[in-house]
Amino acid sequence: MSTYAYYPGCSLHGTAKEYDRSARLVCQALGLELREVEDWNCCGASSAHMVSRWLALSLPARNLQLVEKMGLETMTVPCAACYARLKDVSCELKDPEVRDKIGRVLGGQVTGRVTVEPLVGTLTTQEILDKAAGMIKKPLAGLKVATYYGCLLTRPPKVAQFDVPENPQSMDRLLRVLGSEVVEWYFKTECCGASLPVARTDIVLDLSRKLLTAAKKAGAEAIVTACPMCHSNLDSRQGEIRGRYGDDFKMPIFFFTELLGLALGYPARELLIANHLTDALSLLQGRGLA
Amino acid sequence: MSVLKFASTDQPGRNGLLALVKAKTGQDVLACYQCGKCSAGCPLSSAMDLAPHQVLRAVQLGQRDLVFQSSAIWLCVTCQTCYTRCPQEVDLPRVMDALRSQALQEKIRPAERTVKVFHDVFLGLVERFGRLYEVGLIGGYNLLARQPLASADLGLPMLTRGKLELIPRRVKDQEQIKAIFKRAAELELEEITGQSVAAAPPASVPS
Amino acid sequence: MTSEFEPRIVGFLCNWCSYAGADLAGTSRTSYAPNIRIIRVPCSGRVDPLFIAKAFQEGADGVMVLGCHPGDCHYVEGNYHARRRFAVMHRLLDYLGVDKGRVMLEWVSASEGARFARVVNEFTDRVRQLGPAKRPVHSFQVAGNR
Amino acid sequence: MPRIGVFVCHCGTNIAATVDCGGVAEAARGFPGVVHATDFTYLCAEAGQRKIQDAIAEHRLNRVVVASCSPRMHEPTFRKAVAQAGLNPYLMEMANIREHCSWVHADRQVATAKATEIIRMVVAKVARNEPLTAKQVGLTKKLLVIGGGIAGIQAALDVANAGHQVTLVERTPTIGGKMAMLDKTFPTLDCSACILTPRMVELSQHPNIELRTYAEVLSVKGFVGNFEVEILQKARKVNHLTCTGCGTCWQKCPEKNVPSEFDVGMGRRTAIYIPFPQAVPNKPVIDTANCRYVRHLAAKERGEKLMECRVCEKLCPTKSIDWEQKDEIIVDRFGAIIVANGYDTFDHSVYGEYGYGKYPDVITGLQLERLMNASGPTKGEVVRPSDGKHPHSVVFLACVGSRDDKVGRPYCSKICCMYTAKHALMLKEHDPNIQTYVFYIDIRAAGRGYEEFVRRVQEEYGSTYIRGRVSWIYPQDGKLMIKGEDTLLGRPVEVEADLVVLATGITAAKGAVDLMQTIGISYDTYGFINEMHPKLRPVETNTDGVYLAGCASGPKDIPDSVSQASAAAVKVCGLFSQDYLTTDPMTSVVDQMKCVGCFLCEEVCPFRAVERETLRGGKVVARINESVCKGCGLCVAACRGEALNLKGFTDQQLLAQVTALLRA
Repeated sequence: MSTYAYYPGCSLHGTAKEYDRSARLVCQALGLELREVEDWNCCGASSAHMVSRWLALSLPARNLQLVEKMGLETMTVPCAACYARLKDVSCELKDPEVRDKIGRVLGGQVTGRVTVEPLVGTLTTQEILDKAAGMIKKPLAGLKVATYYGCLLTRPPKVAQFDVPENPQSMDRLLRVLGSEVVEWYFKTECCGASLPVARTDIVLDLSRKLLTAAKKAGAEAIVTACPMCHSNLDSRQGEIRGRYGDDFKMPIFFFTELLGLALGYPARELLIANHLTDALSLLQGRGLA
Repeated sequence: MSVLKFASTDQPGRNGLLALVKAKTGQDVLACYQCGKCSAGCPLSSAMDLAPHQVLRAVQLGQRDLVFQSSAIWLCVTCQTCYTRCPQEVDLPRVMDALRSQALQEKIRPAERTVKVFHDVFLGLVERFGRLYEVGLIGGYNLLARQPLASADLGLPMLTRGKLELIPRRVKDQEQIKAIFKRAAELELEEITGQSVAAAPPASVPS
Repeated sequence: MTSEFEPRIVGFLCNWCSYAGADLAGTSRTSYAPNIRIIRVPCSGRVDPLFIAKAFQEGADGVMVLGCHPGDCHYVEGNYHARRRFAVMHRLLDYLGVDKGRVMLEWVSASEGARFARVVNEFTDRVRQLGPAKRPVHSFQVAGNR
Repeated sequence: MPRIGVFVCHCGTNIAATVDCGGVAEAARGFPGVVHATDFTYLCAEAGQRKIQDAIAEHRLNRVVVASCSPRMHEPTFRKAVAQAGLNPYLMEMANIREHCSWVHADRQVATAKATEIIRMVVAKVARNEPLTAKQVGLTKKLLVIGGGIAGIQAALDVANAGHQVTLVERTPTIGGKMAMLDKTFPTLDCSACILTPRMVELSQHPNIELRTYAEVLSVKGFVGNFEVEILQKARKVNHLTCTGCGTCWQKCPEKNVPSEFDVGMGRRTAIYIPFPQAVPNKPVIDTANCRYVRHLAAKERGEKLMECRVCEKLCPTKSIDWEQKDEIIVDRFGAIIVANGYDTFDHSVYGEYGYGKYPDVITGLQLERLMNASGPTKGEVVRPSDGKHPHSVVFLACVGSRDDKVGRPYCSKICCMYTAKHALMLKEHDPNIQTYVFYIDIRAAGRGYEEFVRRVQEEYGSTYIRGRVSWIYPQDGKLMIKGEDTLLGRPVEVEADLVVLATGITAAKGAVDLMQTIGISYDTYGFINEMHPKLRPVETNTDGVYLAGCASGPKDIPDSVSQASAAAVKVCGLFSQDYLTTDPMTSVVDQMKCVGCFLCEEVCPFRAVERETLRGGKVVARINESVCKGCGLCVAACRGEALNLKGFTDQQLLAQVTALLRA
């Protein structure tokens, strides 16, 4: 059994609880032990780097330090935004001068030897795909999905070092294994507006609407994400988009772990799929998946 | 529109802004030859007053006011599309970060006040609890942004679906978090005052 | 601290690639550490290990041998001979009590002015860190050295 | 006793700005053997040379040191100058205080001290110089041209017309190169084939030219005047002596689905084929990878069954199909080589944002040329590769694989601005209803009539030019969406396109680096040949007797390529106007008294210049064949008995430099 340090991040303890729940369940089922980083703190996400570079580096670095203390080598991160920050720091720590300065801010050294990977990477290795294929209880029955990776999983490629920057395939491969049909669309890494929804709702509605329109046009019945921010923007804003533009998408937005969980036989209720703001259960029920 | 005036003794772009950006980011903004690919791919450029390539151009010419008062530096969400595709490999998101933090240091009124308020509230909560507390974020934001009802229609369904935690979770080692904020701000200051930059006396990093 | 130690460095540069590379550094106005004194040789393969030994005996702090990249030798394979001879050279250096770090064999092509400057700077820094060289512990006679 | 004169050049301010030339000359007066030292503004000027000559007479100088620029620049100049004053030219040495000193050190004190030391070293060397005599060798007055594009064709014709023998080696089955693929040429809109094919025919019929298509250069040995070259003639499986080029075979060949290289994948060809109707030679080759009979034979060996075919063989009226024909290696001697190996276009599949090369309606400029060409795959009809429909909106992207450091191509490809303008114009002439958009960064139209042409495309042909690089292309509803930015307005732009044409940049030809290494000439990081001097010797390489033409040294348009070809041809003719070549006297010599006959020198010599000689008394010693020795000095460094030395770079000279530097 492989053991990973698990960094849920703030969203997975709040608006994206279903991501946390489903991630833990599927990892357990697939024989991956997740050990939550003890006393982890917010990575600073979309705000710290806006005001201070050293804060932006040090907040995530503290978490790497904690993992080093736990004696683990690899940390898996479900949230794409947290992944971007943590991975960025793990790259920056290679520079001894930066490492020293971060050590000063933290009040203790951090080596940066911990490998940071996104959960979607952890769960889409060939080994895991093969394993999952053998464990499927409920194939996704041709569910037509559009995979949406968002900005931060693959970008910038020099830092993220995950998948192909302009046309990533990891989730596509997983979902095909699970029996769904992955539609061809071209907005896999287009931005949804990220952290702007609170301050500039108008922009996020516009960007999210473009994504939803494109997915629908491509024939998708649902969008699959690996980022709580993307999920939140696409899932919770459909009402407002209807209010402003009149488009009623009714497009369910899933975390990839939820669909993986369903295929492995977990009931929708246990995966907290009912938490979504845009109804996802009806679609699943129609396919006998919930 | 004002005229950019260069006197015979001026060296456009050599008034410290380029050097400041270089010191804070390691990026050589002069590498940008204004092809505009960053702006072409930017999801936010249509909402910005200066397109991303224009921000770089203004830095090249040392136009501090133009840069620091722009909405662009606040609307950039660092989605990394520009940097990923830039032919000259200019790390524009990092430049944007540096410009924002400098604008704050110089106490320049942000062109996108609500964005700034959001980040203030966000970091205030993180400093206080060590983690983000979403109810606090929305509440605090609405109070400061004077938009008491913003996102209220989302609040209820979120609550009923258990998406919002009413009680903040705290990091145990509160002291370390507070110390990190303090020392990061000190280091930031140290770096800027280490630079001979003609700037207003730097204030502490707001939180 | 008194004034910093400035090493004396002898550079044997092959006429076709490295000497031309040094010329290109010049025409491109790429500045580099001034310590190197260049001796033009037709090919890095012309450099007799005894030249290097002689340089240390006379008080050099470092010796560079620069030639064409492997495969690019104007004389087909001269630089391969230089490379082979260089391996043997290390034994001679041990015998003489000269730190191996004081000798460098590198490839610089005619188009690599910037690389030439970089290589020279790196080597100069390296020798500066090593400090002044001691004279070789063994003395010897070199051909034609009257 | 050496009587050395030292002359320090100011080179205007190039040296004098950072080196105290007067002070250096003053210091030089104290160096051993120096009897005269002075400085002057420009030594290479006539007055400067005269100053040296006068001093030789006045001070009875028998050695001269010129402290100025690199010997690679002016060694011949000053050797000639001292020779005119009656001195052996090899008693002059240059001290490089410009490239190696004044230009790279800003501190006057440092540079002056360094210049002084450089001169001291060279003074010590020149004191040990011996008079040398240049040697003469014969030469083979035959030219090898590598590459059969327009540059190679022009060079071959020029030299052949001057009465010399020429062999042209071309890798593909026909000459014509990229120019043959073009529909029209800018800015005159000449039909490319109409101006090119007569030259191709002229070449193939020229009595002085031997044409070898479907052939490659395998190895090059020797040196200027006497190169020995191995050429691989690939098997065509067709006897070109008997074949009449009647066309029956390629019309009847049943394997019709091979992507055509000539049509850049836009069209198909057969397995036995000529690349295009006006190909030269107009005789086919069999592409063995796709020939059914060859595949049948291979399958049979594996014990599998595959249909036999042999249609071409059965139908050939002259029985020219020769299945037994094998690759062949030809060895020949040449006096000079012109490298005109051309270019390839940048492979745009590295651009994820443009679809990794997978969108069928995103094509390259060269592909569009084939679509527009009347003898092309669509008979000149411009249609979308995806559905064969006529496009209404066509978007051009400039600088794809040019001016892009990220993909390793920071340079400008020079021709794309012009060919894109040409395409926009021609499309409009094909179909006046077509809308064209050109996304560009800068317009580079420096050429006669070029700028006017680009203006015309915008003003008369209504092409919309948008200044900004495109960030993203994505398919939507059967069209392509182009996301760009009008950087002049500072506004994002989206254009809906039926067809997108990428102005892919110029890269070194495939295999260029291998070829350069085979020949032994230097190239840059992109695989383009380095000229001997970018301004003054632009068609010479750093290897004597090897010249270049066309895109081999970087992006060029047709007029530039042709000019270079003719320039290279003149250089070759100049070389061939001599009956003997004067070569450097810097060769090895053996002191046969010291030689013990171990022949380590023979082992290391790359040129087989070491010969064995039996002395009276039976002792076998080494002797250097001076006409073969190239003066590398490998043997000298290898000799254990100190029996060998290299004239001009003797052990004594080199060690004196070391001592002069370090004992001071």
